[in-house]
Amino acid sequence: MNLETIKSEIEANVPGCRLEIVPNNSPSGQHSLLIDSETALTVARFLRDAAHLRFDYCSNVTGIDWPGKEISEKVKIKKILDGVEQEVEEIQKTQSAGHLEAVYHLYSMEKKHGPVILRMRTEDRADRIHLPSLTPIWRSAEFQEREIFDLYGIVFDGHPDLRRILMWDGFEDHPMRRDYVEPDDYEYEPTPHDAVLQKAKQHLSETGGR
Amino acid sequence: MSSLTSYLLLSSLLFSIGLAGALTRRSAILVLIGIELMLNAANLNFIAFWRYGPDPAALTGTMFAIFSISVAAAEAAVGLGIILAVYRHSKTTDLDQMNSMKG
Amino acid sequence: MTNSPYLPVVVLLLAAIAFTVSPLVLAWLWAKKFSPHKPGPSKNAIYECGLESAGDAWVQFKPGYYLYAIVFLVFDVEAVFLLPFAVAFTGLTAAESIAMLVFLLLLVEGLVWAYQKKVLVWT
Amino acid sequence: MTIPFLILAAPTIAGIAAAMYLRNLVHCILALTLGFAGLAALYLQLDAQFVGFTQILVYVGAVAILAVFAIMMTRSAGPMAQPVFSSSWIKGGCVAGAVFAVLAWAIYRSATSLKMLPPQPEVAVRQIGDALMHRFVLPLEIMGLLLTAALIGAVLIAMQEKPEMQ
Amino acid sequence: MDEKLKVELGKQGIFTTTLQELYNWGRRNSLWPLNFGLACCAIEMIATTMARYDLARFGAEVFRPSPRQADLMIVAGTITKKMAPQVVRLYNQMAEPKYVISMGACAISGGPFKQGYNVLKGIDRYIPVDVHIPGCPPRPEALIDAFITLQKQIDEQQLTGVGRPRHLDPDAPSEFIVPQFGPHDLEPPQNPDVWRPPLVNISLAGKNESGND
Amino acid sequence: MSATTAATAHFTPKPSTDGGEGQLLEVSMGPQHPSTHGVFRMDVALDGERVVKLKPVFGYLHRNHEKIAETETYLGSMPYTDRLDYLCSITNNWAYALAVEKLAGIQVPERAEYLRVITGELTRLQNHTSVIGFLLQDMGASGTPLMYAFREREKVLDLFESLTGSRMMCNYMRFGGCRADMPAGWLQQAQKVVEAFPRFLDEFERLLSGNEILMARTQGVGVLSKELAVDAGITGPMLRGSGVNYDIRKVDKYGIYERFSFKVPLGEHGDVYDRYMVRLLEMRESVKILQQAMRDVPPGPIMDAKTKLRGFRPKAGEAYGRIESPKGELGFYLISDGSPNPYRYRVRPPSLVNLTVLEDMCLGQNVADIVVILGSIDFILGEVDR
Amino acid sequence: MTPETIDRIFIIWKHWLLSYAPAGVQPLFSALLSVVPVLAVFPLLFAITTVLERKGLGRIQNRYGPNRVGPYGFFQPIADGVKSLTKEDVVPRTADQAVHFLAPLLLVAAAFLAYAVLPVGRNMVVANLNAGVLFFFAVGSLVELAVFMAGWSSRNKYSLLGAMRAIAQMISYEVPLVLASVVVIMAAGSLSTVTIVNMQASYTGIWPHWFVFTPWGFVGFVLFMIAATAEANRSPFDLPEGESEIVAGYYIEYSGFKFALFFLGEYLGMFATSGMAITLFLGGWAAPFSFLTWVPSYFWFFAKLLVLIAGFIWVRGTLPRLRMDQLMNFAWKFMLPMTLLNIFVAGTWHFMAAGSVRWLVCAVLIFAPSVLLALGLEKGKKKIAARTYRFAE
Amino acid sequence: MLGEGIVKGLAETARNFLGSYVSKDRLTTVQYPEERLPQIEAARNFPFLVYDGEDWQQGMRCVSCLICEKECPPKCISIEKSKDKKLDASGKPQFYPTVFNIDVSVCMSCQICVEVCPFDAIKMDVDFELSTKDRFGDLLWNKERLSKSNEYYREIHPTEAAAVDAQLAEERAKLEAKSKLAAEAKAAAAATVPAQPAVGATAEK
Repeated sequence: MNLETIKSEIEANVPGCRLEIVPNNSPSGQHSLLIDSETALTVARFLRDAAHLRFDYCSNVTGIDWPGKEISEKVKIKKILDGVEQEVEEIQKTQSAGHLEAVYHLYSMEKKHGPVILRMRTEDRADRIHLPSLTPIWRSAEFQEREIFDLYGIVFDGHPDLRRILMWDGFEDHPMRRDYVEPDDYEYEPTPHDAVLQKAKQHLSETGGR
Repeated sequence: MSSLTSYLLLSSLLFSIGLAGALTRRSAILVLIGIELMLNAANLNFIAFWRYGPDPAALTGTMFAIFSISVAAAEAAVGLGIILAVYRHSKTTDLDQMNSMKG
Repeated sequence: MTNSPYLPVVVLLLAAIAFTVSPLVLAWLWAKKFSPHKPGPSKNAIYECGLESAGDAWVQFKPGYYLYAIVFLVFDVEAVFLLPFAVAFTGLTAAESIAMLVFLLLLVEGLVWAYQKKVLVWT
Repeated sequence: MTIPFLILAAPTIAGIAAAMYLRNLVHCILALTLGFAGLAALYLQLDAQFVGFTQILVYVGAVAILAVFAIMMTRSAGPMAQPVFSSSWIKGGCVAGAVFAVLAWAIYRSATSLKMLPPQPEVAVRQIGDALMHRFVLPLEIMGLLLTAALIGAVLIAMQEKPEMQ
Repeated sequence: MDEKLKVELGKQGIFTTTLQELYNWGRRNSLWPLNFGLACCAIEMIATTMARYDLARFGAEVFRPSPRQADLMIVAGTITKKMAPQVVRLYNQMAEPKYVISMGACAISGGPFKQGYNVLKGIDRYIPVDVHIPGCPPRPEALIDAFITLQKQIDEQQLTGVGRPRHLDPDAPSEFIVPQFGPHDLEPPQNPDVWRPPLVNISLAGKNESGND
Repeated sequence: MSATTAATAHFTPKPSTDGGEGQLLEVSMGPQHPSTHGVFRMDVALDGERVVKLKPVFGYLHRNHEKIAETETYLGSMPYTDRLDYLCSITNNWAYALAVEKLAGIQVPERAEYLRVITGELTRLQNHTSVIGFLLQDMGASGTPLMYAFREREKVLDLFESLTGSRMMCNYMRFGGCRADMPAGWLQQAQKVVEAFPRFLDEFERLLSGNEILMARTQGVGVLSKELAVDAGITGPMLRGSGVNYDIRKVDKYGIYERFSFKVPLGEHGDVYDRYMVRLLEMRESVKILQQAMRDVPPGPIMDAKTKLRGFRPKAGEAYGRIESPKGELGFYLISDGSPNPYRYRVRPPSLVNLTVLEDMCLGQNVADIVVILGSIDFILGEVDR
Repeated sequence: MTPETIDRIFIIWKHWLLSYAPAGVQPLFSALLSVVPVLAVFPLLFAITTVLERKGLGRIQNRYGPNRVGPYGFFQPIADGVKSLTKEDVVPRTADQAVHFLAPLLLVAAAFLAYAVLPVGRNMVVANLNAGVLFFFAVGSLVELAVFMAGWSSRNKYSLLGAMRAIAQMISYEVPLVLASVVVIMAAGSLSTVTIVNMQASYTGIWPHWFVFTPWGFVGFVLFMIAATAEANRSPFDLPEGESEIVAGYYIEYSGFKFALFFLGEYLGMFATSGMAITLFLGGWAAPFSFLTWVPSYFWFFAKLLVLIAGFIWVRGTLPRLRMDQLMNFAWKFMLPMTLLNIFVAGTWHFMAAGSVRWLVCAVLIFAPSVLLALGLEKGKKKIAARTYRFAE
Repeated sequence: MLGEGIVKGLAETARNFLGSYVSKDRLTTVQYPEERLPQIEAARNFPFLVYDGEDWQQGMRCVSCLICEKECPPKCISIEKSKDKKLDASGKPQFYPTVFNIDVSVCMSCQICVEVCPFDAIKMDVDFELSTKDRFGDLLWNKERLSKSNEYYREIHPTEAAAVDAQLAEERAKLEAKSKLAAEAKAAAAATVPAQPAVGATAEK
């Protein structure tokens, strides 16, 4: 089952969808399909229901945090230099907003093939972190999407029961995000080194040795 | 005071307590229990009269008491059943409230 | 009344109560002398699998339980009649026994009715 | 009045009075069982062994349980917020008091005419059984009918009208 | 029981001494654990009660599910912050005398998971622990060893006097703060009455020198 | 088609909660409860003894496995996988090793593959016996089946200990092979255990399978339909108990499973009894696989010589590797950014996904059935909450 | 000493002791002398049984069981007792304190009362009541109340569920329990336990005349024992304390010695019903063979009791627990009809001439419907049966 | 027939009950403090440091390379490297740990430190009777507590230890050969290497 053909089939059947193949350079060769959130449900339903695809089993659903980073790019800009328009290479630094990603691994129990990997991306990490829930298509995503909501903070629209699943209800952070800062519950460390040492030092400096 | 008299007095006391309960309690269940108590008072009378009566060997009092107990048990079953049925409609076992609901 | 056949029963009852109360008294004395009671808000709260108990346990139960109690009561009463009959049975004729059979069958009829109405279904 | 009588009568009356006047219905039932047990003991004292045990079996073992079930099923287990007695409790109390007065007066008046304790009768359960199967055979059958009717009736009333499901 | 203890007991009078011996003997031989497992160690705890190791030999197979009837809480596994209030509450609800065996690395210190944001770094932050048994998970024999250690501890306890155990002291607490769920962490993050982090001067040396030599 | 209609379509309709009669008794079963297998919790509402609401509550054993793994090296995460599903550490190792091997394109030597199959199937044996023991324990059989199950489990654990050094946390596999080769005499010992195993299964079946009480307690209880099972992503014996033929050992043919002849038992009714029986039958199949593997195990190295465990840095990319663990599909999803630590490390836990249908199976059942259904799901909290 | 003297030794002692009492208090003293052994022996038996049960279960489960406390672990119950006695008594704040306190007392007292009519040996009974069997059942019904009190007063959800289950279960099995014993009363013509045992204490050749050796007696015995198991809350009918669902059932909130009292009460109840089964069906204190009559009668009673207890332990070690609805179904749809039928069979037996025809007719009368009923129970709504499985590939 | 399965089950438990009196298979209990299971050779619990010879400080194999500290997944090892060098058992100057702590209350017995140690200096111990009341005092093991002799290692893991010894001997032989070569190459200065203590002798045991 070639991802290219699947992509073109989806494009033929789901009008208006924007798909993109995200290549995977590792030896596993598991490339994935980036879908847009507007047509995600339709695409997913097509993948599940199309008679020769029948991806009826959604195995793994997970979130990934891609924090914003400084991207340095060499850009060629036209500049008027010495009165002459020239192309000059300049290093331009931009702060990307970063995004959160939800990944779905699909298999077919009926046809016994797979996986097809779907990805959805939020637009940034703070405000527009909504994604459509695929739980209406695959029930197996129910708890896993809740977990992503809990740990990453992606809000899945259309999820039947979106609550925190692993942390308690009053918890406010999303601990699996890469910029999560743990609460300072200093533990006497008989063997402090590396990161633990840093933490202990920080605690001691903040609390004045307590 | 003879023994019989004391039993009769006890039974009349029981009867009155039962009656008072049946008349004054708000809870329908306890009203029913009050009635049961009155029946029990009667049973005590049966037994006492049988025991002190002229012919204890005839067993009439005992038999009466047994039948009476059985009837009372049946009555309790039906009575409590009725209370349950009423409760299902009016959601209360409070007689005052039942009355006020009736209008 | 000292020769009453119930005297041993009464003595047994009293002794049994004494038997049960005495260790409790002993335990109370022990607690008084050595190991003090230490009640506390969380210790003396209702146990519910480690969580704080929410809501009252004294709620209204299903009437379904009551139906069993009715059937039980009726058969309990039946036993009351059955026992004297059983005692007298050796002296009875077959015809007289039929009377009890009829009595039993009447109750069995009630039971069968209850089966058919599916009253005796525990949910 | 003998001492044993008083020993038995006191808890009986206490139990039954408590049953009528306690606030918590479950406590009422428990007090009631004490009263019933006391009554049973009184029966025993009156040489009615079978009736006494029957009293325990039926009243303590069955009726009290039935009442407890009824309480559990009508959510009146906890202590109630409303007053215990109905609005017409004064009337009821007066009536009960009057009844007791009349009865006591009547008993007291007629007391003298009664004999003292006759010799102890020989009541084996066997005699009860014989009586039941001979003299009282008709009441027995009627009893059977009554019990069956009570069973069916009580079940019908207590059973919720099941909507014909499925 | 060693000689010193015997002498000391002698001072308390023979009655108290025998009573104390009886008391300790009874408690020691009838330790009913709370039916309570948290994680991996719970499986080894179960294995300990099974045929091969048979904790029942010590009279301890009566795993009571209700804390009221249990004497011993075997904290077998990782205590997460989400679970900690429940553990403390269960401990509180146990009737005195009560003992705690902290089984395995996670229960002692958070173990391999101590870096986690949801893992409590040792149950002794909230409740007093009688025996620690390291291991990940400790073998069933190790748990039995911990059990015997606890029995020895109980044996040495005095009925009266200053050295008496906590549950016999009218002033010692019998229940401890149940932590609440906060927005970022448990509140309080530890119970200062039970446990304070020992202070180390790490800011200077960089590493702790509890060394050797 | 709107999302909401689809959503309601495949969620089972919930029974109304007002009940009409009787008040609901809101009980919290767990986190400390004799039969929630650890610190699982269910918020249950009971109408009499019938369950009208059941909400599973997770997270009481959320140990941040994934977060920790993102700070560990690839090798350092291996012992942590032991503690996921702590009944079957070896299959966890296997799944993780498989994922890393996919990520980095590592070949596994022949002998190591055989060792993996042998230890993996032994793990399946001990998991299934324990699970059935626990199920019976939940059913109230005063410990006897559990004791017998653990009696056998101990034999397998002895094998594990003499092979890997630890009873439970084996930490046995490495990407590129296995950590330790069989010590002398191990294979014979293992063969003895495996040969004796069917006798134990027979004993177990005599004790239980025909037992009327067990049948009455389990047949028709907790029925899981084929459609729902597939939809909810159920895997493992639970799925096959519902009659869906999906065994990753057959589908993916990972490792060397295609060399062995074994069958996949399938249930028909999808109830607790089917799940129980499927596990029993699966054990018999595992014994067959073991016998074949032990017969054929070749000599040779057990580690891929090219793989460097320390300082292992796979190329940037991602991989998802999955195996048929005793509980179902256990998958690891790894993203590498070229550093020594995985950028994203994700466990696809069969236990968590299998619990999706708990509510559907339990609603309307008796409260006593909940624990039986729960026991038949076979979940381990370490894996559910990670 | 002749065997007769050994058999009567307790009675001789009692009379000897009685002779020292002043005449006025002799009845009271006599009653005390017969009560004290009951209060001494049966709690002791309870202690022994707990050890035996734990050790027996251990053996069933391939292990030793308690074996360290005292010789062979036999001091285990003493340690448990000392522990319970010194354990703190926790009563929940919201519980109904008075009822919470009274429940275990009532339970144990009621359990003890039942021993009043059990003849543990020849002429060894506390009170030979005319309506002894009825007394036994009447007192037994008090237990239900005690259990309810315990469960309700704790105000715990699990305990309340347990209490409701316990009452439902006990009332459902009380009817079969009483009706199963009716057959014996029909044959013996008396409600007095002493008379019933005396009737069985004769022999044909070496074989005793126990009621269990008749079709109705055997069926009655089996039914009685099943009902007794349920009354005593023993596995597989231990739903009121069904650990796996409702944690510890109705005594969940009890600690310290009150909890121990519940255990005591339960075991005493088990002994009492077993003792009643022995009295009714197994010849009470009568020796199993005529040539063994020289063995003291009380020995036989306790020997039979221990055999029955061993049976309880064995069953507990084997069977899983039933579900509540199955339990109730079993009571009302199998036990009750069977006991009623058994009464009918016993009547038929009485009116038929002795001989093999009578055996055949009665056996058929009782066994055929039992099979039918069992089948009906098995089928029920859904078919319960062994299954075959298909395999893929 | 109803009850058939139950009877079968009862028979099974009865067989086990009776069997427990005759067969070890049906009475599997090992009465732990007195009886013990045979020590399994590969068993592991917590790490220890191997030293050669008699003196643990002198013979410590650890050269404080810090690899195990870095690789330890739960980060329970803490090492401080010495500033100076000390002669090791083979008389070679090496760095040594001034502090070597293992917090066994954190250790997960994963054996990775053993695997990554290039000097065979850290091995897994089998001792498990470590229960204690003192969390910090008894469960934080320092260098002294951790040091165990090579003899002990041979005792608990004979096969493994033999392999290690052989490998070490081979390495040493190579080294010796090399140094000999170097020494010879250095020509006639003729300072013979002092005889190696202990190790070689004990290896023959």
